[in-house]
Amino acid sequence: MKKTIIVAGAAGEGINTVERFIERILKKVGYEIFSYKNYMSRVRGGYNYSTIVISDKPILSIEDQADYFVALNQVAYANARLQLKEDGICLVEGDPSEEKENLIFDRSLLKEVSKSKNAFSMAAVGALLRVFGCEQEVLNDLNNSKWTDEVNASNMQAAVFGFEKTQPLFAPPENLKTRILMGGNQAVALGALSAGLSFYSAYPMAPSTGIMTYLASVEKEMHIIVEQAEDEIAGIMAAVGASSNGVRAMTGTSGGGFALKVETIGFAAVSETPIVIANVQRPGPATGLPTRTEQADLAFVATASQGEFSRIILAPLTVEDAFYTTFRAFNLADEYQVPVVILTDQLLADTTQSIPKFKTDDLKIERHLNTEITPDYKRYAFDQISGNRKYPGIDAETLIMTDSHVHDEYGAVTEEVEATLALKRKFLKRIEAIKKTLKKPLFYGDQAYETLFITWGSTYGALKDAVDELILKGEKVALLAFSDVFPLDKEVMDPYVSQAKCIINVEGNAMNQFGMILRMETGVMFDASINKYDGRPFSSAYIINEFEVINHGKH
Amino acid sequence: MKKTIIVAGAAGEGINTVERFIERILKKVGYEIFSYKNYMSRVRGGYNYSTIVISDKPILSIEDQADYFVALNQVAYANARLQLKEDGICLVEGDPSEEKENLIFDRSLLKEVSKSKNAFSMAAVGALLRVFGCEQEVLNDLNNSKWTDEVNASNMQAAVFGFEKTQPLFAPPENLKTRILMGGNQAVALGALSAGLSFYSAYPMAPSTGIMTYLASVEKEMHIIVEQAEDEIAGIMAAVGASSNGVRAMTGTSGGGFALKVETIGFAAVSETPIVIANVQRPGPATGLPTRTEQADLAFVATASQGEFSRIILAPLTVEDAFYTTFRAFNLADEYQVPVVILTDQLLADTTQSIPKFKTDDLKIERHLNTEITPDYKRYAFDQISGNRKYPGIDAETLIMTDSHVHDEYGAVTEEVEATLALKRKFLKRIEAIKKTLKKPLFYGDQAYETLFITWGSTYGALKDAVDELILKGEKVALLAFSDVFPLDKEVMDPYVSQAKCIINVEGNAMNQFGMILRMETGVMFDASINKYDGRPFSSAYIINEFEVINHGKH
Amino acid sequence: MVNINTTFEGEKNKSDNPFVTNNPTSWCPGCGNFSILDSINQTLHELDYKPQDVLMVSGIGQAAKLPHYIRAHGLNTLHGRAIPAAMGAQAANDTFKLFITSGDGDTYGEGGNHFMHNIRRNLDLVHIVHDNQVYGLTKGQGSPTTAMGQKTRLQFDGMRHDPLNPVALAISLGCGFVARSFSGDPKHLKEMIKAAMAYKGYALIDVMQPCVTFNHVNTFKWYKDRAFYIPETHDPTDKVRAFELAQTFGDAGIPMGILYREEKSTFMQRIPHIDRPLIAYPRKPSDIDGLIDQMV
Amino acid sequence: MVNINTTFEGEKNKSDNPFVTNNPTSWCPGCGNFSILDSINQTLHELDYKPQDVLMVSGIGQAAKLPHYIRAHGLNTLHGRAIPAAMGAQAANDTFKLFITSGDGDTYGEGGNHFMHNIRRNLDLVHIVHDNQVYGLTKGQGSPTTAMGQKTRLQFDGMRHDPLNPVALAISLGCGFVARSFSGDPKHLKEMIKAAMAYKGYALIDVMQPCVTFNHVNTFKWYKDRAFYIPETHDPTDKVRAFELAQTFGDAGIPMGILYREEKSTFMQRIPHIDRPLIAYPRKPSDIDGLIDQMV
Ligand SMILES: Cc1ncc(C[n+]2csc(CCOP(=O)(O)OP(=O)(O)O)c2C)c(N)n1
Ligand SMILES: Cc1ncc(C[n+]2csc(CCOP(=O)(O)OP(=O)(O)O)c2C)c(N)n1
Ligand code: SF4
Ligand code: SF4
Ligand SMILES: [Mg+2]
Ligand SMILES: [Mg+2]
Repeated sequence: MKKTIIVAGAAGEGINTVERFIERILKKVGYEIFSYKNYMSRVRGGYNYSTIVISDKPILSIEDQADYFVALNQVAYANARLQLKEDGICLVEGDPSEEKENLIFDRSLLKEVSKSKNAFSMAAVGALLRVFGCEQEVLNDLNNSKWTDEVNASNMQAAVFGFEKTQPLFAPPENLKTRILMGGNQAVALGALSAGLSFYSAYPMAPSTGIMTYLASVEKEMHIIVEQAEDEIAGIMAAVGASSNGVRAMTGTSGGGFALKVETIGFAAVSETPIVIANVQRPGPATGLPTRTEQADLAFVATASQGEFSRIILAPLTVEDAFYTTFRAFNLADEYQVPVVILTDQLLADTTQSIPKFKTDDLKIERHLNTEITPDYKRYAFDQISGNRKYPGIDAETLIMTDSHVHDEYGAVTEEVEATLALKRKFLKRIEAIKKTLKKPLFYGDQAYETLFITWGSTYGALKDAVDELILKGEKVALLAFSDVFPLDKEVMDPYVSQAKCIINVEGNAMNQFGMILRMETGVMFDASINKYDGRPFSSAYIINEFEVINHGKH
Repeated sequence: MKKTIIVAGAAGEGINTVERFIERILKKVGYEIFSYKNYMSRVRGGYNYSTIVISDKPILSIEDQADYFVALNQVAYANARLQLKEDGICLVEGDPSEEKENLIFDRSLLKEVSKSKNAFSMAAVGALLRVFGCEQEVLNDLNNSKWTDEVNASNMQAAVFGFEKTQPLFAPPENLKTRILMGGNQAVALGALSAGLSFYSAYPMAPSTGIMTYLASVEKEMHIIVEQAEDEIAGIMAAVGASSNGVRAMTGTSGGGFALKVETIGFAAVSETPIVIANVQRPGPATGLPTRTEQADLAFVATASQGEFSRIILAPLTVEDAFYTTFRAFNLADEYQVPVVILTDQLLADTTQSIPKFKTDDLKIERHLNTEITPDYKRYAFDQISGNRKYPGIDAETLIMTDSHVHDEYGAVTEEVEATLALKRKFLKRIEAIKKTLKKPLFYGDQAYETLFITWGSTYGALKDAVDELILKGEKVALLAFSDVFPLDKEVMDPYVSQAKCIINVEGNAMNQFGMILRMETGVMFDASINKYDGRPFSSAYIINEFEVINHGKH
Repeated sequence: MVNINTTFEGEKNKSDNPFVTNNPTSWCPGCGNFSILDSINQTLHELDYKPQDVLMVSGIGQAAKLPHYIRAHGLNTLHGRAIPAAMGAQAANDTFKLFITSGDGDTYGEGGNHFMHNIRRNLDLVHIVHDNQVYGLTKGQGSPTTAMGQKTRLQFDGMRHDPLNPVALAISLGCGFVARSFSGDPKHLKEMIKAAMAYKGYALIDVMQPCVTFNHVNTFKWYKDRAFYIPETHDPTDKVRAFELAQTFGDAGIPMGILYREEKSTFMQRIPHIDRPLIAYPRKPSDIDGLIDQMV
Repeated sequence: MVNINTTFEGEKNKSDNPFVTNNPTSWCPGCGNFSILDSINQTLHELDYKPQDVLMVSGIGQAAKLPHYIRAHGLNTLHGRAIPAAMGAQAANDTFKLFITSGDGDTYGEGGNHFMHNIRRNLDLVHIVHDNQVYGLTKGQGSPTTAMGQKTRLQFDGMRHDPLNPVALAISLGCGFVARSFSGDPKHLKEMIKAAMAYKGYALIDVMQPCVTFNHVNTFKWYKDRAFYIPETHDPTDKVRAFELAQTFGDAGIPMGILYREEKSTFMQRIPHIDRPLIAYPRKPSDIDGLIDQMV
């Protein structure tokens, strides 16, 4: 069972509230949830919608078309048919006199029942909860502590009205009641916190702001400092400054803000100061589409900043993975004393998903420090590929110089040929060491695959759902999903290429950035590609369709 | 005939003056000149030197070891033997009592002859000019209008003293007296001026500052505006602002400053505002080696800024090419309304070379504008790959919106799927059009080559000299030098690959950035590479040596 | 305070005002931005400007969308970067009446360095800062002008930075026209825009602009209750007095009007070798021949 | 002016001063930077600091090389970026005595935005600006403090921008300790450094520093002839008077000493939930379990 609800209306009309109530309660009664916000770059008005997929099995992507469509205004109602499946149902407020389809909530009746200005949306919530088999008592959860009792009471009346208007069609599965609802930005923030993040400084920028907002909301509880910087340059430089004094520090932004951090990334690299940077991608170039999604910053991030040095790019595959990958990012940054970029996107940021509780028992913070008093300590020893780090104050004696030039092993500026070569060779060796440490790609699908899909980051979700469906249809397909996208090990593709009759690269951009890097690093060419670059996320249906076009082309 | 002079000493001791006198006069009497400054990131003191190669045939690279070494101080003297050929001669000031080698200028005698504090260096100039067969009258040119008559007179006395100390060994060739002495930064500046540059705004940064300084020095004469910006972001944004109002505009910097310009490059791209940006590379990461050379920003520049768009990167091969390539840059920027990066480096910037006068007759400024009154003009027509540009005020009627978002054909912000796709597809088409327009690589060498060297930018100089020498040695070698390095046409390598038994990539970095892009774009792999990344430029001797190591490895 | 007009008073002559568009805005109903837009529209129309004479430059933010809502030339750049873009635009062609319309975050936050240094250049333009003391477009974080201790959608326990005093800052930088106005008083605002347009040089108008969605402290009423017109006795040419007056803000009252005025040469006047718009110089490749000949 | 000491007066007790290094500098002989370095060295030694207690932060420039010439912890960042690096460093561990030593271009030019906003944060540090009114390391371009009309190695016909008045600017931003000193008067300079170190909050010392190589206008003599000690009658707590005094510069005389002083809570004091150095909090993955449990 898998059903999709779309809640549509204008910014400020309460889409998020409806979404949150539905998600929270249906998760609580045992459903799996996967939802995504599709919204415009504005504060009020416009046309926004949230897509909520509800199932008894884990889901990793949204569907473009809904079974239930809640139309919060007339524009939404006009769109309903385009976004509904053929047998889908539209929930809408109306006058009995008007010709409306499907489930109409009589405006005057509603007014009688509830004084809430959100009467219709609350009624829709009630109606849907019953459809999914909830007992009436769950409506007690439709409380928002930020609202007055009066508002909560009239909301409840409307919900009851809606509840009574429908019949249960589905029964909640009996499994996963200890799951948590999690968004991608929040998962990154929690991953960082579990890794011991102490300092986060950033400048607001959609769709990354949620990381900072969540961290700020727990600033006191977690004894951390969250600082809104004056600009993105300050955001990263302050984080590097904090890290140079020993705490785990992070910054986050989207592509335009990342652009401003580029010089400091090189500083972190040459000064060997660990730093974690989240780039939550949105479509560019420049201001682009501030609230939409794309995976088009990979090539940029992989080579950003002058000169040559070692860095790591991690692109979480799912909301859950965003937590564990961010945790890993900090250990890797400390181990190799390099910048680590967490490359997510608006899709992941604005996805909410039911997932298992994070297990923190198995996680281990590894700082790779040298806390002993070490005579003649060399902060930048040329043979030190990982670990052995000291920062000011770590012991009572050692003086630390953090420097941005080519320097000697102590950090003193030098222009000598030997030091220049030694520094560069150290970075090259470090890259090789990192390649061996990073996680191998995730393989999923038919072991006897003929077609191998390649993907990275959040596109994994829709692709995995597509692979499941294709296998059901009898196709011999599998996927290879990279979370650790850079640097790539030369041999990473070796176990997979010989078997594949056709390699299809799937990514959310037009230029196949990952596919090209893979080709550059491993020589493996893809035979075809499936791309999306309209600012909207992949759905499994889209991938299946494109796959069929490719296959058709071949026959 | 080819002889090398090195003038060495501390910053502030007059290396540049000696170099300039020698170059200017030897060029005037008919020699070919090629010189390069090797200097530290400091204002006074340290160890700096200029290498001047003098020949009767054009030369394109320096030699590491000199025939004549002018030691301006004791540190330089101590280095002399390391930088001299076995039979090389060191010119040095000394007391007859001290044990000094080679050509010693007696300090007390010099003091008698001249009161100049630069007596020794002027004497060395005089001595060398005679060695190269100059008549004594050329010493009259040893005047600097910025100095007093008195200083010039005592300098002359010292020069005569030196002149009389030596004998002519070489005779000036009788050819190229109308050549001009030109530096790489100046050539870029002149290329821009010939293209009609009106506005240059930048922030000082070695080794790019010379472009701005030269332009500022002719600001009045050329009726242009040269503006020192408050930072690099302002530098490029002001240039884009100026260009959006119709004038040809440019900015320049080195890698660290380029990093700060990255966001605005995306703005120029999405707003389709032509802009030319010089990145005069120095070694990174971060502050790196401020006054040294490297070719390690190519990958960075090729993908800098979020999202996907069209851009052009041109890397002049020589000082002369820097002029013509910069001229082309402006026409290309206007034709395709894209950012064009001129990627040079400290080697080219601090090279001075005798070259033929630039021929401006054959050059044509092509603005690709639409100056007609056009009803319903679409600034961003989705099918407009090149040309048809209007800017505010170009006609009395058309209103122009220059915008940084995804926009419709008029520049109005939109989030529509159709416009998003149309914009992206336009950029993709533009890239294909650009690929067909760009200059093919320069082929040079033995038509029956077995080894094909591949290079780009300023490394061409040393490689060409190496190829000449290797051919003389009987090797079957040739080179392919790319000035137009990005985007690369898929087919560009086709005519060359089948014949080559061995492809050797030669570039001034450790990671073979160009070789990797070439591989990514064309699939052509190089078999071996010759790299230099110690901050110092290639010499032909270095390349030949590495070539022999590679060849040896194969046997 | 007097004369609080509705934010839509301009509507009456919209029909014959060539600057007015029918473009839907993406501003929230009730936002102070509407009245700023109307005031600009009306002033330009009253002064008989044509859309072709005007160039509106902005960065990114709610305020910065304004160039899309007016019929004129537009240059909508990046967050924080309106000012250098305007500098280049003016250098290229100084025949346009140049406006910057941008937010407090855009101007004083991300763009702070450009603000400082272009006042020093004395660009000739009218810079209207929609100062809602909040980041609107990114949904309610504190801006440089948000008061210390004020709670926001990000600063849950209140701001921890001293607020920036933009008018005192501008005076200290030598800005030659420093004024404050209020989106809730379009008559005054139009007056200020007119005075700023008449001034040759960098004319800053910091406009108090209620953000009805994200700033529930600095509301229309909050501004209205505190704002007062600067008394005629104030001598706007006295820099020290102006600085003193600029210290008054918040509960102590908010002075509205021209705080400081000083005549000085403008950006383009300081480049005397350019005697016409830069775009008007004819150029050809052989222009450099003279330079080359000097090098032989 | 009185008491112009040689720039090398500190040499005498170099041998037992743990801050003093034998590192060769890359400064020009006769440069004002030497005396600033000496004054810092001596002050720290006189106040009994240990190298391990001190963190010197800088950007890039001639002045910014200073951390390489002193025995202490160092953080030599990027051009213009010393201040945010210092902010992060202080957030992480506020037990060090924190200094920023950087040039006028670094601080007021490239780094201007950070200067503005970190004064608002009131970091607790001593910021020594080596103000030679020129870009030294890049060989002589005008800096934000170079006078209008002054010719440079880039501005062949003279500067076209009004010079920035750094002390007036700092006062307008609410900087709580604003002083000016002179590298040619190490006694005064040390006094200022001591006062700045004693002050809790952002302490700015703009130091007149002759650049013997590139600035032939603002020479040692030029400064010496114009500088005067601020009279005792000046009340440094009066912001308006301080602003007025700050207007005096150049031929009208250059006031040296503390122009403005105001006590206010510092950056870290404004974060009361952090009650020890951030680095001292123990952290483990399960710290988040409480947050997760709330989500079920
Ligand atoms: C480089 C960059 N950083 C951040 C953003 C995100 N951003 C857009 S508008 C804005 C702030 C808006 O505040 P303000 O300038 O006060 O304008 P308002 O929306 O309040 O009118 C921010 C941070 C961006 N677009 N670009
Ligand atoms: C991003 C960046 N831009 C420019 C430079 C080049 N640069 C180095 S120091 C400097 C200016 C130095 O002036 P100032 O800060 O006054 O220091 P001074 O050398 O005068 O002490 C500049 C422009 C750089 N290193 N990095
Ligand atoms: S968010 Fe605030 S400033 Fe932006 S449009 Fe809405 S009310 Fe106006
Ligand atoms: S260039 Fe000027 S500031 Fe730099 S060291 Fe030399 S004298 Fe000092
Ligand atoms: Mg605002
Ligand atoms: Mg300076």
